[in-house]
Amino acid sequence: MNDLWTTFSTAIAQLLSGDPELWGIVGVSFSVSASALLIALLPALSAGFTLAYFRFPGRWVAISLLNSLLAVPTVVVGLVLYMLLSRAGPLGDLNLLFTRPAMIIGQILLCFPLLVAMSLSAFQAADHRVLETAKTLGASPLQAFVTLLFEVRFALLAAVVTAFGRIIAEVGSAMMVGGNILHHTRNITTAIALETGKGEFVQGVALGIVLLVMALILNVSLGWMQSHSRVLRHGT
Amino acid sequence: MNDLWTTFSTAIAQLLSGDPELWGIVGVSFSVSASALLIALLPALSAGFTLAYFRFPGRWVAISLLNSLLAVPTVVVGLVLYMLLSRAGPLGDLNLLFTRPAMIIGQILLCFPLLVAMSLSAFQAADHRVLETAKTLGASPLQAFVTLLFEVRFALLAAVVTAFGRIIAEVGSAMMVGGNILHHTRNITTAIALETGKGEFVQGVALGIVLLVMALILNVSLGWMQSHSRVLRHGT
Amino acid sequence: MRLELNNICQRYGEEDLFVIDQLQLISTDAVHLHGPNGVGKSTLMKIMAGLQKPTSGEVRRMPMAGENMRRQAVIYLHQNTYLFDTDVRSNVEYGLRMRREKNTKKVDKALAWAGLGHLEYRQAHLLSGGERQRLALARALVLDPALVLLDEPTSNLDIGSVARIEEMLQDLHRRGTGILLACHQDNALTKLCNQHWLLAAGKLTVQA
Amino acid sequence: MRLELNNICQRYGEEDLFVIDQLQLISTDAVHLHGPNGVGKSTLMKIMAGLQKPTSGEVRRMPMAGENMRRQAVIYLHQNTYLFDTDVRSNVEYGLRMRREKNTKKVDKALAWAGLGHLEYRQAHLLSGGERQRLALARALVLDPALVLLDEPTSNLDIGSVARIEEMLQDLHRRGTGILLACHQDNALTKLCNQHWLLAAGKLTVQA
Amino acid sequence: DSIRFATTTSTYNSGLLDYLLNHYANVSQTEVQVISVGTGKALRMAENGDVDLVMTHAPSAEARFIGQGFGIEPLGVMYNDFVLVGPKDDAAQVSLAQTVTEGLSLIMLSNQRFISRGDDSGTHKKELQLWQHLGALPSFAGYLESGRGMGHSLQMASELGAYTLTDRGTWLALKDKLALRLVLETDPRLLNPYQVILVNPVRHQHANVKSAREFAQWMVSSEGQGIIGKFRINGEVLFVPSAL
Ligand SMILES: Nc1ncnc2c1ncn2[C@@H]1O[C@H](COP(=O)(O)OP(=O)(O)OP(=O)(O)O)[C@@H](O)[C@H]1O
Ligand SMILES: Nc1ncnc2c1ncn2[C@@H]1O[C@H](COP(=O)(O)OP(=O)(O)OP(=O)(O)O)[C@@H](O)[C@H]1O
Ligand SMILES: [Mg+2]
Ligand SMILES: [Mg+2]
Repeated sequence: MNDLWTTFSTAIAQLLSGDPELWGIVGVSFSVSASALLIALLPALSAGFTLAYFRFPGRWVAISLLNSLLAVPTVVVGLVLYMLLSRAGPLGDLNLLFTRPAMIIGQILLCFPLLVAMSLSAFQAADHRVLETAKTLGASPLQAFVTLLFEVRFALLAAVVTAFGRIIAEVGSAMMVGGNILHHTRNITTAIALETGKGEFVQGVALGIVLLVMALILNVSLGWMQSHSRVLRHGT
Repeated sequence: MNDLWTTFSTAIAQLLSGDPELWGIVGVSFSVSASALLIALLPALSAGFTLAYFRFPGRWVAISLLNSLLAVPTVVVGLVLYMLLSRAGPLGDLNLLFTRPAMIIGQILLCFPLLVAMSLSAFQAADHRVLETAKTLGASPLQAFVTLLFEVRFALLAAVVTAFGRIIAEVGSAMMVGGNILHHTRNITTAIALETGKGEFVQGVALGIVLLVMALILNVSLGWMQSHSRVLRHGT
Repeated sequence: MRLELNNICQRYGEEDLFVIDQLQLISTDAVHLHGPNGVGKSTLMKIMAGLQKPTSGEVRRMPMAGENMRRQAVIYLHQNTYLFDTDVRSNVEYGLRMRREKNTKKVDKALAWAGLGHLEYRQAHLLSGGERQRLALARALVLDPALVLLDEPTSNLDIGSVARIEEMLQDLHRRGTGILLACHQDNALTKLCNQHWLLAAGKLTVQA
Repeated sequence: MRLELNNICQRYGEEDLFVIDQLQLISTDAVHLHGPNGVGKSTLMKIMAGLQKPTSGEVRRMPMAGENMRRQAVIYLHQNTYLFDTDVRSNVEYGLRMRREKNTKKVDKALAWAGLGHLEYRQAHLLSGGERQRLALARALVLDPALVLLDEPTSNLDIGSVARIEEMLQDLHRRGTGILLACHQDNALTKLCNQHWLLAAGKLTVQA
Repeated sequence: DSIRFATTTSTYNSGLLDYLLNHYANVSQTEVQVISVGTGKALRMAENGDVDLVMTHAPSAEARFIGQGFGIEPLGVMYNDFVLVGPKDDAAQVSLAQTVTEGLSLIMLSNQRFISRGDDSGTHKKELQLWQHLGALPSFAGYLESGRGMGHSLQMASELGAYTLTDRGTWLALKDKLALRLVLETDPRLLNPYQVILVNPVRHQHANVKSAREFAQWMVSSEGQGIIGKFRINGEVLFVPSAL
């Protein structure tokens, strides 16, 4: 593991010294995943809300399908998207293959079912009186929805963190529709795959730790915000 | 996509006709992931409970670290485990590399942080009076814990479904420590990776759909159980 | 504001909870609704407030001549109050914020009136039973509703608080808010009422 | 069973909520605890029941001569009841199940006594306010506790239910259960009490 | 201006392409975006028109690819060779064999472990072809299909003390990390030729054939060939230029 430590400290030193290549790779990872998450968030929350509060035929099938989609490997999502975006595919003219927007689309597809499933569970656990109270105090449907989001904000935060973890750590779709092109679509995970393929395991782990450290920084800031806005709930 | 449909129906037909190779691959996927989930579940729930209900120094760091672990690519977890299990590594004598137990260990490591994070969020959303009521009615600490698990069972079910999705769909660790050896450690995702590498994209998607269908069967049964034991909550 | 119920029937499973042919509540009413536990008082009030659809029948809201329609129409106060997960003050502000009204004075007044002025920045989930009850009342009444449906509003209140609330409701009522009060005890509040409705055995009887 | 409090102080932030030097409650007591909203009645009861640690001081439970120690020691009934997410019957059975006791007769009796016999298989979260309250009482009293601390147990009950509960508590008390009752109203239940404690301004006074 | 160049992991991972492209940047403005994947995937991407040219090492698959009209202007760029590697103790004594066929039969008869890539790659196809010379496809107990790339298959052979067939480039790049040694080489059957092929512009009008052709031509030019010949890892030659 001494090996690992050296490589890791080299990787971090490279980061700190502003090595443009490494920062570029880190930048691709974070910008792609953050974009995907931001785009998917609101539609996913609305879908979760709809599934939680409205009974309609097919609702139950939709929930089962949703949960099952979580079991679809990221590379399969990538493959399907590849087939769509390929020159030979129906959307080939958009010229999106092997670009970051294609990676973003892939990750949107990946985090959407997770966000829906987790927000659905958050909304289901919420007290039914939240919406009733909001409505009776004059909130519009949209305002009532926002109130509900606020009341279950900790569960939603957990959903966002999990979804972000899923997409920033995924490699299948990024590799398939991004292509791991240096300076363009190479992100941390495809770089790890590359290094690993070369037998450079230590390099791979070091890159993984770089990702972990970046995520840690993000989470510590989030956690700090949370712990400074939260007191434990009691019941009398 | 006609292509896809043919391959997919061939794949399903193979499954139904009891093709031993395909069933073997499906079997590896499900037995490995189910074992990992079962082994990880109770320790993870206990850890989630501890983080939710006890204040101790380092708690906040633990939660941040946990959330960050979700962002570690599965291949990195696989790499670290590989280095441990390798002949040259500290646990080389166990001779576990490229076996199913190694895959199970990898997937335990992968689903543990997710289960802890999601159960933590479920426990935090739970009413504080659950434990108080259980205790005052004479429940032992363990009984009170079980009561709490029951009260938040829907959120926990969501956690289990998500964790199962994460590990059944992951390829990085399975590939790394399992090795994708035909008849031994080849599971659905490593088989997909193989087919994809060959350029057999359609085959890859078809295998993905087989996984989706199996997951769907599982989820529909779960959903059926759930919908037959659940009435919507009202508040007066 | 006039609330009209026509041919309301509420049924759970096989059984009718209650059947009410005709009922109305107007802004000049102050009604005490009583009846044994589980007879459907809360259900009826939620139906009147539009929070729950009856199995059959219709609920209509009609303005009365010369009425100021900006007022929040009908507010239902849960028997078991839900407080938003913020502090006391922003709970009171909630309804005003929803209609984009900023009125510090109104909020201050409501807080003072509910005896919560010294707790305005306490997290709502820390409050005692009576404090919760008073906060919920303040949060509703600050909106100056046309009709207010109070479900056991005094269940956790000490005698002083009951008296204070009675005063406040009296004042609101004088200024044109209709009141429907479900309450098992007889106290200062119920004495304020000029009508008594009895819900029992699935039927509503309007008493003197 | 004898519950002893020594030098209890409860403080939130900078302020002392209450300071109580010495207090005891024994199985032959029936105490009415009263005091204004937010004075700390619920907090005190939770401390006595061992559900909350006071800022300082100690709570001791001591058996009395010849007492049957199998009985569940001290039960606190929340002011705002929490019901488990199952049906009515299994809520009542909960405590018995925890001590691995199967006693269908006891459960049936408790259900009948609480007037919930006809609702035994209804999901608890569907119950009305009064039904919830009665279920919580039945769930606690079926355990035959040495001491029971009731936090506003009658707040949602109709007069008939109050009378029924009074009877039941009287019976329990006669058979050796100590009672501490926090209640804002004076009713049949409070009349049953032979001691009155007033918690006000951070001090507890034992009245005649 | 940019072109997309799909190539096998063996050439990319060895570092040859980075080396080559560094030089190409001096003579051309064209940006070459490298997508390194398996041979099958590379040809598939070219077939779909998602790249502009490919470089692979699977003669029969390439012939089919061109025959079906997906690619044009194949050019032999270079070759290296395959070698048999195995555990340090060489339990099957393959190093005593004269030909690769003999070596493989020794492995089979002594029932040692042999890792097959099993992934339809150029290397895998070559391996199957070699077994074919022994009569039938191998079915002894030690024969394991890894279904993975060359690097991982070598790692696996090292971990399991198995033999495997590898291209020399990957072997040289990895051998320091492996508990393996070279047991058999220099059989004419072990040659491993690389070709570049342009995507057929008739099928894919958008393909940047002009720049792709320029790049391909440069690779087979004396300048490009010279650079390939100069590329070394730890002082050893990896690829032999074959166009001149
Ligand atoms: N979804 C449901 N299915 C079956 N029964 C229900 C359902 N919802 C409510 N009930 C029943 O309807 C009855 C009326 O409840 P409601 O809360 O309206 O009574 P209430 O008159 O307010 O009683 P209380 O005085 O105790 O508050 C209760 O017995 C309750 O259990
Ligand atoms: N963690 C906390 N921090 C600050 N204040 C708190 C905290 N927990 C409770 N309090 C306050 O302590 C006071 C006592 O609460 P408690 O519930 O014991 O009152 P109570 O006497 O039962 O009142 P009620 O008659 O209204 O039920 C309340 O004012 C409450 O807001
Ligand atoms: Mg009610
Ligand atoms: Mg209280």
